[in-house]
Amino acid sequence: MVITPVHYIVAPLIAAFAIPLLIKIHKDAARIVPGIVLFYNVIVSLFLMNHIAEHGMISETLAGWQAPWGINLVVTPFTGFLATMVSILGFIIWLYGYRFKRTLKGGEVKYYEILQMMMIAGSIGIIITGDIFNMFVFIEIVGISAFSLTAFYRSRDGAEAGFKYLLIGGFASAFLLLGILIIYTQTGTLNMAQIAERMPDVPQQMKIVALIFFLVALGIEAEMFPLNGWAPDAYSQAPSPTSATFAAVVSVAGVYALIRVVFTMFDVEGVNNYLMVMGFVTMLIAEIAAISQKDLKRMLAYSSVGQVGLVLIAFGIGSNLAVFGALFLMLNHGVIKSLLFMAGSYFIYNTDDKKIKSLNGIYKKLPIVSFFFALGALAIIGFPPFSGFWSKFYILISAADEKYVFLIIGILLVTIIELTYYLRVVGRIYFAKQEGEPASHKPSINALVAMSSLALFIIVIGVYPDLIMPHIQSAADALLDKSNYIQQILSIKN
Amino acid sequence: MDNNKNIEQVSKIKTIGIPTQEEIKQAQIDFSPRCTSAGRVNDKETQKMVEYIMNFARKHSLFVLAYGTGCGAIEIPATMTSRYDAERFGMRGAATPRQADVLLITGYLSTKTLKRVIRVYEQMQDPKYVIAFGSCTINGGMYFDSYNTINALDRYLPVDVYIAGCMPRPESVINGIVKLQGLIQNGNAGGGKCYKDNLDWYRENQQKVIKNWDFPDDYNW
Amino acid sequence: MEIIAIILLILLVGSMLTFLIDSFSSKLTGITAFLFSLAASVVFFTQIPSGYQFKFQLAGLDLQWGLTDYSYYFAYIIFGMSVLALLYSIKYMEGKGRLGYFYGSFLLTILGMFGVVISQDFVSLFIFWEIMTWASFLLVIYNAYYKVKTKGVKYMIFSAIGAYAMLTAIVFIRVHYDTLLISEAIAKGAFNFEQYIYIPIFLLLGFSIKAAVMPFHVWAPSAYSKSPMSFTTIFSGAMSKMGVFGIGLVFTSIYLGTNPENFYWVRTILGWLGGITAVMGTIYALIQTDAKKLLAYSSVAQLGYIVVGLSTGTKLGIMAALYLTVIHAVFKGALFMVAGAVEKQAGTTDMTKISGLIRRMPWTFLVALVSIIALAGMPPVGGFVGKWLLYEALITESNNYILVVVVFFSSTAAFLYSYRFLYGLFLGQEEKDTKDVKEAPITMLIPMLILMIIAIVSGAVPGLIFEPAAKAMEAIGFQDVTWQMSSLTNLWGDTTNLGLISMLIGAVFVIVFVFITLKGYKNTKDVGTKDISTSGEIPKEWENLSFQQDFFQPFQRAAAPLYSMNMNKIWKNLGENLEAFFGFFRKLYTGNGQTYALYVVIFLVVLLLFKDVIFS
Amino acid sequence: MEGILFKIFGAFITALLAFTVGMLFGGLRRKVIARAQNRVGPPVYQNFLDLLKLQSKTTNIAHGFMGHMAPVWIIIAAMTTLMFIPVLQGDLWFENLTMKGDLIFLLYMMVFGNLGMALGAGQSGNPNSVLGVSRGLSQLVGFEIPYFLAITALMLQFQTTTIAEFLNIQAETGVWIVLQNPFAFIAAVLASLGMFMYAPFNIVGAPAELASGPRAEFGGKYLGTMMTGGAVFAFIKLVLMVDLFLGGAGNNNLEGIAGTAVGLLELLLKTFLFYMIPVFVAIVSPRYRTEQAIRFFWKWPTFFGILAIVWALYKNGTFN
Amino acid sequence: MMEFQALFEQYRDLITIAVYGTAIALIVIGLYAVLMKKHLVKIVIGLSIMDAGIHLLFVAIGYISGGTAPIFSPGNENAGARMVDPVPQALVLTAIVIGFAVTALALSLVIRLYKHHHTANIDQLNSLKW
Repeated sequence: MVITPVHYIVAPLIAAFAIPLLIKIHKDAARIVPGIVLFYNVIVSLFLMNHIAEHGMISETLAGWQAPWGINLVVTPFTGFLATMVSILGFIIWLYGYRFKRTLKGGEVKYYEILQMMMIAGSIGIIITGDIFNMFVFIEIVGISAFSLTAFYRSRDGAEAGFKYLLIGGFASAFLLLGILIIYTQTGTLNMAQIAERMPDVPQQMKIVALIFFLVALGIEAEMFPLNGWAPDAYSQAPSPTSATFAAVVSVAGVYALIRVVFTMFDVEGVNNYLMVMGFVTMLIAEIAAISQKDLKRMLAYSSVGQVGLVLIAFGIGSNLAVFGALFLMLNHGVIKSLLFMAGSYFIYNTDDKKIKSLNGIYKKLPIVSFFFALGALAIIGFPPFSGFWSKFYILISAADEKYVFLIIGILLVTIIELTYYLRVVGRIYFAKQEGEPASHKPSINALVAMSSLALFIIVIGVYPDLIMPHIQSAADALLDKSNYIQQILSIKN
Repeated sequence: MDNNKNIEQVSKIKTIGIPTQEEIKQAQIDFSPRCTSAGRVNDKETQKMVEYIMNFARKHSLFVLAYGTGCGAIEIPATMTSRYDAERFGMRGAATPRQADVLLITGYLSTKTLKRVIRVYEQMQDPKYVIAFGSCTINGGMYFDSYNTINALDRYLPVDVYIAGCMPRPESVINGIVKLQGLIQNGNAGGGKCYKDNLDWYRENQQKVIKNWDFPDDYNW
Repeated sequence: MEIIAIILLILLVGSMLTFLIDSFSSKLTGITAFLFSLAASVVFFTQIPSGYQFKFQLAGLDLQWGLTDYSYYFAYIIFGMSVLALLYSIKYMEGKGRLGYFYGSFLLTILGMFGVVISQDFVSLFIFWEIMTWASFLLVIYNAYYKVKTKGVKYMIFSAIGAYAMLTAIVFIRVHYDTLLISEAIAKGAFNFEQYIYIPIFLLLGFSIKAAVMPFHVWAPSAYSKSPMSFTTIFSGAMSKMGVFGIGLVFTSIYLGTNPENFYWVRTILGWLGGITAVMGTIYALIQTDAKKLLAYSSVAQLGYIVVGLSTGTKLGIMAALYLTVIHAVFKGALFMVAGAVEKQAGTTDMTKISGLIRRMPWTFLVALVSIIALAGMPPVGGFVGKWLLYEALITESNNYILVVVVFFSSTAAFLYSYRFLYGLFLGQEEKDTKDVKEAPITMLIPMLILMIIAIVSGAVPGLIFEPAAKAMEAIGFQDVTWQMSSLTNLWGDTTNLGLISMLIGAVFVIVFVFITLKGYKNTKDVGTKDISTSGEIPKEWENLSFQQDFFQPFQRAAAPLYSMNMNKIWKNLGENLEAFFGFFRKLYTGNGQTYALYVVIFLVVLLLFKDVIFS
Repeated sequence: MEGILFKIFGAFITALLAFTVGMLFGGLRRKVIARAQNRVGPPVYQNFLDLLKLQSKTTNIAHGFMGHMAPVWIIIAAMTTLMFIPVLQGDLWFENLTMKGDLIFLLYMMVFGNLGMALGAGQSGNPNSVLGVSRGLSQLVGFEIPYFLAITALMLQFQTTTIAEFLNIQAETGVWIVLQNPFAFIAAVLASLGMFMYAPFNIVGAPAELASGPRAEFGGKYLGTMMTGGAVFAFIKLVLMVDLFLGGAGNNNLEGIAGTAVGLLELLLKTFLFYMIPVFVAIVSPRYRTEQAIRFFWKWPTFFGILAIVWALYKNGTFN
Repeated sequence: MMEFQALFEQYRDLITIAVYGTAIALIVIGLYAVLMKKHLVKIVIGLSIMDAGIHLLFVAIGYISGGTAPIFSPGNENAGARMVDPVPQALVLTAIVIGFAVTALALSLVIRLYKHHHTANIDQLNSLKW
């Protein structure tokens, strides 16, 4: 095995330290090197996916310590799938932002790039690590990058959003640490597989208290209501590629962490219902908050929160099909919301205003971007024949399998709310009376490539979902097959 | 106050009021009977059978359009209703000129009204007849010296039957209608034809008194 | 390659191509779209045998496409109307912007509609249904919607409610009956209103919304009237019929006679909803002053009749519904085209602004006249056949005696707006501004005239439509559907001989027309509309004495209680209250970081306090 | 071939009969009204004279094509309707196309003429005409409801929609439908008051207010033809009512001409008697406003119509 | 050293309680500061105090009475049984580093906020809401 999971983490770290040096050699190094690293991550992902398809899952231990004691990185079909998705989306977002960053005001490109790269690398770390404390570390890496990026514009609102994010993020880390503390005292280990193995022996009360700390801490990362106060502010104030990253990468990592803890480590009854209810509340509140937003990115942010709520609902249902739907939705949401943020950022760029009001008739200035936005809007609502439809469809079917009639109706009613505000925006873009001067900022070629690749994904998967479905299915299987996971990790000798 | 001036004024009024001999002569020329022979539709002698029947139907089915000017309008209800019952002659009220055969001018006509009357008459369809009520339509009657009332209807529209009186009672009206029926049967009630034939003359007279002339150019039916 | 896929591909390629061609030459777009739809129609009419189907797998689901006689019937309407509408569109849309967008969406809509009728499983049905919906949404908001917020989105929201109701039903069919094939679901009794009653109800809800049934009809008038007219012909003529298609499909199990008594209440409710829709549509149509809006409300009413026909569940009733489906597409298509022609030539369809176009656009008027006669359900034009079938179905075969009176009331009141339309646009005094209006161009006239001829012929020889309709009925479960080429027979054996009626009317027409024309021909004058007997007054050139405002005020006063029930207002209030309610919840996000932190802590405490309740 | 010739001849004869009777009844009405007002009144044949006069007008005005067509519509409607109504039951000449069309068709065909005339009135551009049309159509919605209810009740009670069948039923049972379903009769009579458009429902053509409404711009041959159509229509309405409720005519055992003659006499008697209902109502009535008229029709006649349906269902055995 | 050991043994329970109590008190104080204080700097301080409390708790849990430092040195290979659990200490070290970074970032943000708003009252920093 030439490429191991550790490359995911090592490459960005090396690059992060190397960039300040390389920048002396070439001034564009800060922009190019992260691209190379992210692309390397994509290669690693694809290689690893290929590898596990042949040889089964990989558990790589660091520093020579065996699995329960040392830190290990695990690539199962599930984590591999998410890591692949995150790395590919991260690369596309980098591609999109390649030229974008020239126009950053008040920030310095090299810091931006390093932070962005660290955020993506940290997310991948969250996904592939098999150690609970290591996960905490990666969460903090992502967190610190994210706080900084939120406040990157050094503007009035940016700093405010960053501070809020930081405040809530501080709580998250504190509670996560407390949770880890309790678990550690009870099981005496930090390896997730081993914790899971020893979990039956833990007293019920301690288990639940620990679980609650985890749920709150990771719920903050996963943008669960009422812990998501930071999310709309952070999404809307961060630079647009970062917003896309939040939606496509960070929230995926957050949800992953929550799911990994809930599904693998604990075996508490009722947590499924908890996820379902909180997911639904999250979705509902987020969507009804989104409907009257006046700020485009803030609207998209609430929409992201809503989608995460739907993901949580699906995980809460917990059946194989539901998990399948949830993973599919995470993928779709990552792709589509990235596309929406990318397109939206060009709108904002051209209007110098984040208000939805000022999008009137903008399609004449930016026909292609508008098209992408409309496509994204239709896809995220779940219109066939776009990819968003299939994930929603499978989630609904899985809910129906469990006879959750009202849940289905609730989801669909919330979708109608979602549809309303998205179509209002699309309507404005295409059909409102246009004001103002002609386009000043046409989308650059790399941005177009990034966006069209995402759009292509939406359409192709929408028309022919079989391309991706086997991978998601095996990912879902891997997630649900807990005993296999434990066994494999504890028995793998490196 | 100067007596002379007063007398002068009075005499001036007089000269306006009472027509001089010359004026009367001129009026007689204007009154020239345009429609006695030229207006004939068909003589009784030359009538064919079809025409006879048609005239019979026409005379017994007179749809009247009562142009209620002046005091004569009040006589029409009496004529039509139970006491005098003109319906037994086949008379019947018509609401619009399109359906009407007979135009009843029931009294004096101001120049403003004349315009409407002409319009209404022209919208009626041939054969059409005009019955003029009372002295006012013959010679102006008590309005003979009014500045805005026409004196002789005959100058502006072809009148088939005049009914004298001020106002004529329903008996006279019925008498006039019977007269008209006779004229129709004999083929002598040719007002419409006369009007068409002498349109220029009528137009000239009409345009003399009607100031804001805005009729369509052609007499198109 | 499968022939259905080829047709879909033609439409898809056409859609993209027109979209692209627009950037080179906007004039070619219309012709391209027309040619592509023609090609698809030709392939469809010549290549596809009835009963054709093919199966494939997608996303782990067994899908099946094909054509039964039933779907074939609707496909006729779709392709026939599409070709005519696109031909009409070439000139109608000339000079407007964004033609590529318009025609691209147009072809996509056709694709969606065709997809709906060929789908033999629920997933493809839903997919095509949604394609149809959003493609048509793009067209509804085409006409530079400055009020997207209220109008176009209203259509979309209602469509979405319908679509999601359908989706719910589909999901449950999958779960309870473990199938996604429509025929299998029917065979397993999924629509039986017995065990899982919400399945057929949700499906009916979905389809009824597309068919604009009360109380979900409020999207229809504005959507119909605000779209470009060439699209509205399809919208009201073919697309709203997809709802009818679906309702028929759901009712198949009734028609199969598995247990008709059980469905009595469903049919009664639906029938009454249809009847009330017809009444509401009609009474609102007759107070409109915009011709397009009038026609839009009229469409709502006509769809109400169709739903009534479907709900009877008897042979004549279904025949009535299917016949009305076609004939409504024909005459309403023609009428929308007329409205479009007037809009194009005279600039507006506001009846208070134009009048007396008959001398300017005689051919258009002729089409309008015949279509209006059909709309009013007068013999000898096709509309009468539909009305006859409907009444006879209700009286002789169904037990809805009061419903028939409701329907009759609606169709009698339809005379009012029928007249209003003709009078408002074509009759009355000539407006000074419309003196220079020209007759519509030939490519717009041809489709209109074709539709007019269909309307006339179908009045005399309705068997031409009965034949496929009877086949379609057999496909959804009726047996031994009888029909005659040119006469109508009800259950009690009473006949109405349409051929004879048409001949008689024709003969009398010729005789009286010749008589009245030749009699006194020389003395007959044709005069203008200013030459009227208005108490001796002469209307001025600038005066328009046409009576256009509050046209049916006496009726309005008499039927005031009916007008007080305004569904639109109810929905609007609901929407506004909901938004206000949402606004309240939105306030949870106070913007204060400390509050958010407090939320976190409170949430934690709550979880800890109720941990035994939540996590057992 | 011979059959067709007979049919054509029969149609001609029927039309002539309808025209004559209709015109005469019109004259009679005028006479009756005159007598009621203590007048002499016009002669009974007055309407013929009026018609002749109108047809002999030497100039005629049409306002465009629809104006020209308006009388044609009316005659079409009148003749077509007439052909499908059994004037004399089972008579060779007066039966016409009775079995080829049913009541629903007749209901629609009877409105056809009004709509055609309304179009002609519309094209004239006269506001009074259109105002009349507006009122007329509104009123139409009023009286059609009870009328349709009554007819529906009959259809339900006797399980047929053909008029000839109604005649047969009455002949077989020997009881007129007026006795078998009196409520339907009441509803139909009240509705027919509106159909005849005599007072109190004559606001449509109110002469002083609307200048005779829809007819305002018609004169000469057009008005004459319209009068003809109106006369035939009056006859049609009467015959329809007589056929439906009063047992029709021609149901005798006499053969040949004698049978026809007796039948015709019976028909004339019955229709005249029925005709007197609206006429007498008209004599003593003032005039309703349109909305009053509509509300009237939607109240009592509709109530009786619904009662008729309930009665029909009761008789029909639906409630058993 | 030995004296200290003995002293510790003597007041062992008391000290344990004191340590745990201190840790929890620190957490509560931190929470109070974060939730109730309006000044940004005080909030950041509160966050740090809370972190410190958690770290203290962590270390306290890892401590074994009479344990030695968790170092394997030559000649002391069997010390594993009497060693203090090394893992919490390692974790706390990491966490302290992270907390340091967060605090630094927070303070820089506070400075930025103060520049823009001319106030450090968190109640006035709510231009992003709803």
